Amino acid sequence: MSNLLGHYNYWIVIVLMMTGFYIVIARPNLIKKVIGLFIFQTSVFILFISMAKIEGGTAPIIAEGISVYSNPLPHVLILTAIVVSLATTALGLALIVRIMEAYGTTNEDEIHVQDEQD
Amino acid sequence: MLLANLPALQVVIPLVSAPLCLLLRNPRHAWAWATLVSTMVLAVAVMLAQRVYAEGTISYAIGAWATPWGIEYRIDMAGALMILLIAAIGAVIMPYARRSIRHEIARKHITLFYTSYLLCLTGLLGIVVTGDAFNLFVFLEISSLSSYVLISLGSTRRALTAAFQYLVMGTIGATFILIGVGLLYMMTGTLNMTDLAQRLPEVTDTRTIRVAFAFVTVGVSIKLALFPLHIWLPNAYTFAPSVVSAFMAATATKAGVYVLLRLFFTVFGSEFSFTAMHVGEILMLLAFAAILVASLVAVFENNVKRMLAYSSVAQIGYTILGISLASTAGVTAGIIYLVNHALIKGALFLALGCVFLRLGSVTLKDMHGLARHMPWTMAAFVAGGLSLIGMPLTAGFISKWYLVSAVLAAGYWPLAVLVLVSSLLALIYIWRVVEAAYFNVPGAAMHKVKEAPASMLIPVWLLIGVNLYVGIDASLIFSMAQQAADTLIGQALQ
Amino acid sequence: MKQHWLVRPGTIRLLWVIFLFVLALTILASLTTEVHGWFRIDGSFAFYAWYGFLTCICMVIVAKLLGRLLQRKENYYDRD
Amino acid sequence: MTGISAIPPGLPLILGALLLPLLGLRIRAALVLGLPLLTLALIWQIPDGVSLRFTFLEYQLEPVSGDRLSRLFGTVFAIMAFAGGLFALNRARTLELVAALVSAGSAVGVTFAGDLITLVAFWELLALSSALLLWSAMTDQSYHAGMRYLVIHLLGGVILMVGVIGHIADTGSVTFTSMALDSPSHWLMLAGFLLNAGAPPLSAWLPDAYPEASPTGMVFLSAFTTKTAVYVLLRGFPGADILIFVGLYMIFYGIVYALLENDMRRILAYSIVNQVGFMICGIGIGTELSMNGAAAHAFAHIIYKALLLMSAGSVLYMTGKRKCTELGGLFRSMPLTTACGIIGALSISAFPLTSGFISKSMISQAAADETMAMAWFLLTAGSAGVFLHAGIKFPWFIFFQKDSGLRPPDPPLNMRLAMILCAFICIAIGIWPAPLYAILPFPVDYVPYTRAHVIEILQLLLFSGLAFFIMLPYMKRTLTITLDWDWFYRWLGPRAINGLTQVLSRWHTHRRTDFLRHLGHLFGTLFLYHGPRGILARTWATGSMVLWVVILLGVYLVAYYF
Amino acid sequence: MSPEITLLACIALPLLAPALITALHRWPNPREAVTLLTSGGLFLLVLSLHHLVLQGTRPAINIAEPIPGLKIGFEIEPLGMLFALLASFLWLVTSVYSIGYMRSHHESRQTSFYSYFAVALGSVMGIAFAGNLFTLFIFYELLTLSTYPLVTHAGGDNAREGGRMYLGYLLGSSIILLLLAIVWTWSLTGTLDFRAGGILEGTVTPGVASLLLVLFIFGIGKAAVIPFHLWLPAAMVAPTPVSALLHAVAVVKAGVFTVLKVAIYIFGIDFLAQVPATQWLTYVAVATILLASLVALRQDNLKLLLAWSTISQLSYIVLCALLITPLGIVGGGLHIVMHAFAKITLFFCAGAIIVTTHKTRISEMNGIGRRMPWTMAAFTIGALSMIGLPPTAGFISKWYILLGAIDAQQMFAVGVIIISTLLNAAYFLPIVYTAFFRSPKGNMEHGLKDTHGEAPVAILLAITVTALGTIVLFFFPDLPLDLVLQLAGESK
Repeated sequence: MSNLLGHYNYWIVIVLMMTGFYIVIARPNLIKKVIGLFIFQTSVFILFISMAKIEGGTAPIIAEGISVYSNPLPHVLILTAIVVSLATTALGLALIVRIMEAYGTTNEDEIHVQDEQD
Repeated sequence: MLLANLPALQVVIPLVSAPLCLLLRNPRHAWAWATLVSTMVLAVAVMLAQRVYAEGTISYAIGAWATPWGIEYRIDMAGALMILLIAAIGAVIMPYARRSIRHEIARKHITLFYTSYLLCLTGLLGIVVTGDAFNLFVFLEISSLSSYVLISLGSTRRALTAAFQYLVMGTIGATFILIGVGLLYMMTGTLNMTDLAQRLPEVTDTRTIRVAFAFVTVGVSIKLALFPLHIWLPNAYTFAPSVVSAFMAATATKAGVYVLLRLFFTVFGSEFSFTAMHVGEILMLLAFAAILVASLVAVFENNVKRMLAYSSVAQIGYTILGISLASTAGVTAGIIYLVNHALIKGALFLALGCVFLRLGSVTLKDMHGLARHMPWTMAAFVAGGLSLIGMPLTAGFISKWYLVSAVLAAGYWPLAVLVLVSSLLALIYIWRVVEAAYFNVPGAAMHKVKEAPASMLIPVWLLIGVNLYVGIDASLIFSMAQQAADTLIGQALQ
Repeated sequence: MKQHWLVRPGTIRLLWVIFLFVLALTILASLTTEVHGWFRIDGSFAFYAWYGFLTCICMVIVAKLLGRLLQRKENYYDRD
Repeated sequence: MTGISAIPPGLPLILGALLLPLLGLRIRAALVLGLPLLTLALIWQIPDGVSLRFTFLEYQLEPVSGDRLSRLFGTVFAIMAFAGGLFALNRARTLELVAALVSAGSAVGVTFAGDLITLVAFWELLALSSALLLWSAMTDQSYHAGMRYLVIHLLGGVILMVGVIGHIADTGSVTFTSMALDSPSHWLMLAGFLLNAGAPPLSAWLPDAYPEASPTGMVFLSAFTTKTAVYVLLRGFPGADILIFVGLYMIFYGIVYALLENDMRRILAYSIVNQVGFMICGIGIGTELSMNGAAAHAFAHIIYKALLLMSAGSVLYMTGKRKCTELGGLFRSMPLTTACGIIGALSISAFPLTSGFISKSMISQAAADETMAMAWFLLTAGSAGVFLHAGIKFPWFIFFQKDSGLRPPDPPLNMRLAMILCAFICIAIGIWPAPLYAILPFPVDYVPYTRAHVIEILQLLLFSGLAFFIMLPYMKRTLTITLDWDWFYRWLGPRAINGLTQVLSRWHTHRRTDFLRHLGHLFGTLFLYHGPRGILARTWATGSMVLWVVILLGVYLVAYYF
Repeated sequence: MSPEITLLACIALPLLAPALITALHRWPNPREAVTLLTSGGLFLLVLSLHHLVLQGTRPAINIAEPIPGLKIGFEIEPLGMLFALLASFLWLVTSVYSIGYMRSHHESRQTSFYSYFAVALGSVMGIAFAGNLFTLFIFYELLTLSTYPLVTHAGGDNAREGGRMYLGYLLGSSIILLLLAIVWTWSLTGTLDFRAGGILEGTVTPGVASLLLVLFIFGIGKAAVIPFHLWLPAAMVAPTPVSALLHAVAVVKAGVFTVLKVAIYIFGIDFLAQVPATQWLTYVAVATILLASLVALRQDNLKLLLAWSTISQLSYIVLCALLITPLGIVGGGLHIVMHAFAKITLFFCAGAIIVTTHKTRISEMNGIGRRMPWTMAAFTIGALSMIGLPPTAGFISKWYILLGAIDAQQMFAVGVIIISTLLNAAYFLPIVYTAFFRSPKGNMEHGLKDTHGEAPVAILLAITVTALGTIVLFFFPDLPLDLVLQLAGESK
């Protein structure tokens, strides 16, 4: 039991990830899909950050009296990943704008219907 | 000095030139700039490949930070072959792009196109040269994001939805890889691939590593469009601008395969990947399905571009089939297949781009009697098609030959039959085009159609020429592929 | 139409008589030669006469019986 | 080795014949009569031994190789070609004459062939030209009969060829010499030879084919094929015991079937089988006397059978009728034909003073000398039977019997001349056998005309005659034919092949339809899933794609995690 | 010129000729002159090599090696020499014939016709002189592809249907089965060179060898062994010169030639004897001989009949290859030549009839021999040769086939050849009879009026040459015989 709860951070990650997936899979609205995707990515960030945390460690700033730091590398990486994720989201939304212009809807089902009629 | 920094230059040149390109508002200037850059990239790639061929694996520390703390660029034979391929395709399509892009993309977007193209090139080259797992993810995303843009520039609105779907899938795939890398880091504390390879064997029994492996496998499968995760590919290729289809087909999925080779062989080691995780069997099964299903779909397809897209899915299946054997012969065959298919599919998509330029359509019924009006284009298409089928004296034959003999050597003769049967399917779908273009009576609208401009034909025939050359003398590509395979499998043995 | 002399019944009767006479003559003639048979029975009296006569009768009968079995209408092979 | 003697004597006939269609009427006639005489001259200057040799394939061929036996047969073939030519002159189609002369040439070619390859070559040519001869009658019946004839003879030819090849493979020699029946290849050769001789079971080709030839054609046909076979048997298989039985079978087969027959020329065809039976029996006995007898009988038989067929041919030519039931009483208007027919009939029956008498008795004498009781008794009975079926039956039903009302005159001059020529030869040989005996293969010390022998033969024949007239009521002609072994290839064979091909084609059609239907189903199924709108090809919703990703990930995780 | 250069010239000449032919497409006479000169020149080139081969020289040259050990190279050995001589000579004759045929038939697209024809012949030369199985395979496929446009020359759905079948069968069988066999052989032995005595012995178990043999025999679809035979009747939609040269000589003979090469140089006769499948495949060949003849019996379309007869005759050669005796090889090699001359004559005649009378059915040909005596006389010679009667070439090859069968103690095969002889007679001779003996009156009833005469001179010339050739080869078979005997000597 402690094992299960001990890794509560994983559970958060998994829940977030599944939420994201669910939105991407189940919602026909493209914007919602992008949001779902974002949530999914965020779950990964949390995974990285949480695993960098060392109990009792502080921010990795060299200061006196402190010998335990959290691992700084994941933070760095995730900063990069967040940038990537933001870029993705931005691009996705930009595409949706174009799709809205071209199809007049952001509902994937309707888009599909229109495509079939072409 | 310059020579010593070649690995960095390989990536830095296109990376830096991309924003510069954005500053050039005039499409012609943007094109000239992109052409110049891609030529330089090719020059660098050739020099690098020569060095690797002569001296063996190159290791380069970015910013002189020593590994494993700094980011390492590491180019072995497989990498050299890949950068050569990517750079060459990138350079060859540039002369072609000018006319084709002017025809297919709105003028205001053209600069954007070349910028994205340079970024995409950066990403693909980066994927190959980097020796750092996280860096790999970054480059993967750079190439992916730019390719979403490239695809969305297609002339119909469906390009937008195709790009969007690709975006969703690509992001999930990349994120999976990221998760895998994160878990690996968690267990080993390093991101350098060589380092990872050395530390992993101690912890391979953990579930974390297994989970990491699962995520990585799925993520890579999405990127390289392995059945059944290939669904994004047909639309993306069909609705993208012709140049983009050619470029993507020749390089993007190939880079995906390269990532797979890198991770399975270099990082996890073939011992773990294939013996413990049985990924070989799974991949073989998926490859089998990919070859059969995609070939069949291609047979029924009436849109030639879509047909070629599905054919790409099948061809990826072949490549994976070779790799899944996890033997030197198999991996060699896989790599040769990868390179040759890049040459073939590049040429075919480019030829089809010529058709689209003149005809405005690439459906079979519009192509009736086309060969009389566009003889050189269609001849190139036929030559490429024969290569795709695997006719002797073409590159396609060489790759099929190695693949079949590798499969036979591994004792899977039913698979060899499958490869040959699907070659027959390839024959059928290529033949449908040939029959339409050569043996059908042209429609009335055909009169206005004339041959494509030389600037487009020359790149096409350049690729076809390489195809035929490889078909006659494959010793260079074979020795490179074999070295690459040896290095990949040899690393696992260390 | 006048009948040909050869087919007049009288002539035919005459021919029969002559024929039988000649038959008798050959039998008598065989008395004048010494019979030297190779196989005993062929040395018997007027062997050739009766042997020829009997075998011929046999052959006709055999043919007749065989004909019962094998004879078919003329167009047997040409039908259908 | 060189010079005239190296010319294959059959060659002028064959090549000359091919010229015929190109020539005018007079020259053609001269050629038809002249070529056989030229051949005769060539034959008589060929020395004993091989006079022409050359290499063909890997073998030494000896296409011209003479001895007494070949000269004897060559002579009679040449005479026959002349007489037949005379009979057919200006009456037969040019094609028929070409075919006739080619077949005569081939027959001569066979008789002088010193090696087996030449033999086979001329053998096949003989079969071909004979078929052509049949076809030149230009009737539907002759076409079908010709096809059957050809197929049977090609069968014989190829069996012979297999035998020859086997012989060459066994011995390495191509020379045609006498052989023992000690290997399968020799048996095959014997079979090939016997097929041409009209031996059982495939004897039916003869009465099936010959009577369908033109009136003139059958005269030629009767002479060459069977007698060539007799020649090769004489040379190749003298004294082979099995030939005695084969010969005896043929004798009685011929008699019985002839007795049942209605068609006049078919009667004569059966009697060919019967007569060849005597010869083959003689060959089987294998003594010098019996071989001489067989050879002499072949010589005599060719002439008198030609004579019989000429008379029958004349009747057919003048009346257009060929069935006993439709003929009769012709002696009134065709006296010469009747006389010649009777001379032929007497000859075939071996009446004293005719050619048959001096040849046939040699064979039964040989049987007696060898104390072959069964053979002797049967041969004697056969001799009686000959008179029964050919000697009396033929002239009786054609020329006498009832009056059919037909009053055709005697045939044209050339036909009459030909008949007279043959009749003359029959009688001449019968009266003066010495010249014939002189050219027989072995020295002859046989004296046919002893008082006892003459009386015995007269008894035998006359009492058979008595039997004929007594049994006449039982021999009423009917409009029938008699089944023979040919039933197998005329009735059963075609139906079997027809049935087979029909079954095959139906099976094939079924398979094809099945196949196409399955293919259609397969195609439909494939199209359903793979076609442009199929599940595997159409554009999926993003959600479904991602769902697949999740599913696949789940599968991997489950597989790897546990 | 050194022999090697001549060898290359033999292959290059016909492959390059289309350039000139296409360039001259506006001027028919010079265009046809190019075809004639090329074919004539090719024949002379090939002829100039044959003395060398008879002396035992084996000119050889390698031009490329795409994969280490996998060479594109040529080597002349007796069988290839024979095949090349045959094909080049008959090409010359067919060229004359084609000119007559195409012009009097007013065919369209004659330029492409002659071009593809030349390419096809170049492929045949490549097959004949191939120094290894790989090279042979390349030209084998090239031959298929280059003949497709010829098969579909007529255009229209019918031609397209036939062409699809042609292509489907030939490419399908060769890609799936033959290529598999070739790659397998390569992966077993590491070489594909033609070597006297074979390359497989000692490297495979009899079971695998059986499988390989089956793959080879069926994979070589051009040999038309049942069930891979249907392409041949389908290909009859082609113009007759194509049917004549390609489907009596070049394509089908390339198939059986390959079978012989595989039997002699890949398996080796001695090793073949140890392969269990040999016996089994013999039965397949025999079934092909008989069934195809039975089908031919029922044909009324003359060209189809000839096609089925070809299927039957091809299996003679396959049978020869499986007799596993040098004499069988001799028979097979000779039959390639002898059958070619006879069958091309027959096809020529069929084409002459089509051009002159527009008749394709035998039942419409009553009495045609009276109006076209020359043509039908040649047909008769061809027919006699098919049956194997002297004095025609068919007799010679039948002789050696039988010799081989007897030598191999295959009495079964002997029996089949006997039956097949009869069947050949049964379907060929009625045609001869119909042509010469049946009254043309029957045609009138069908509303057909016969006003035609003989075929055009060019056609007659070609027919005469091949018909005479059929007879001359009977009397002087030395050239082919010497070559095949040399071959048999080497394969012992």
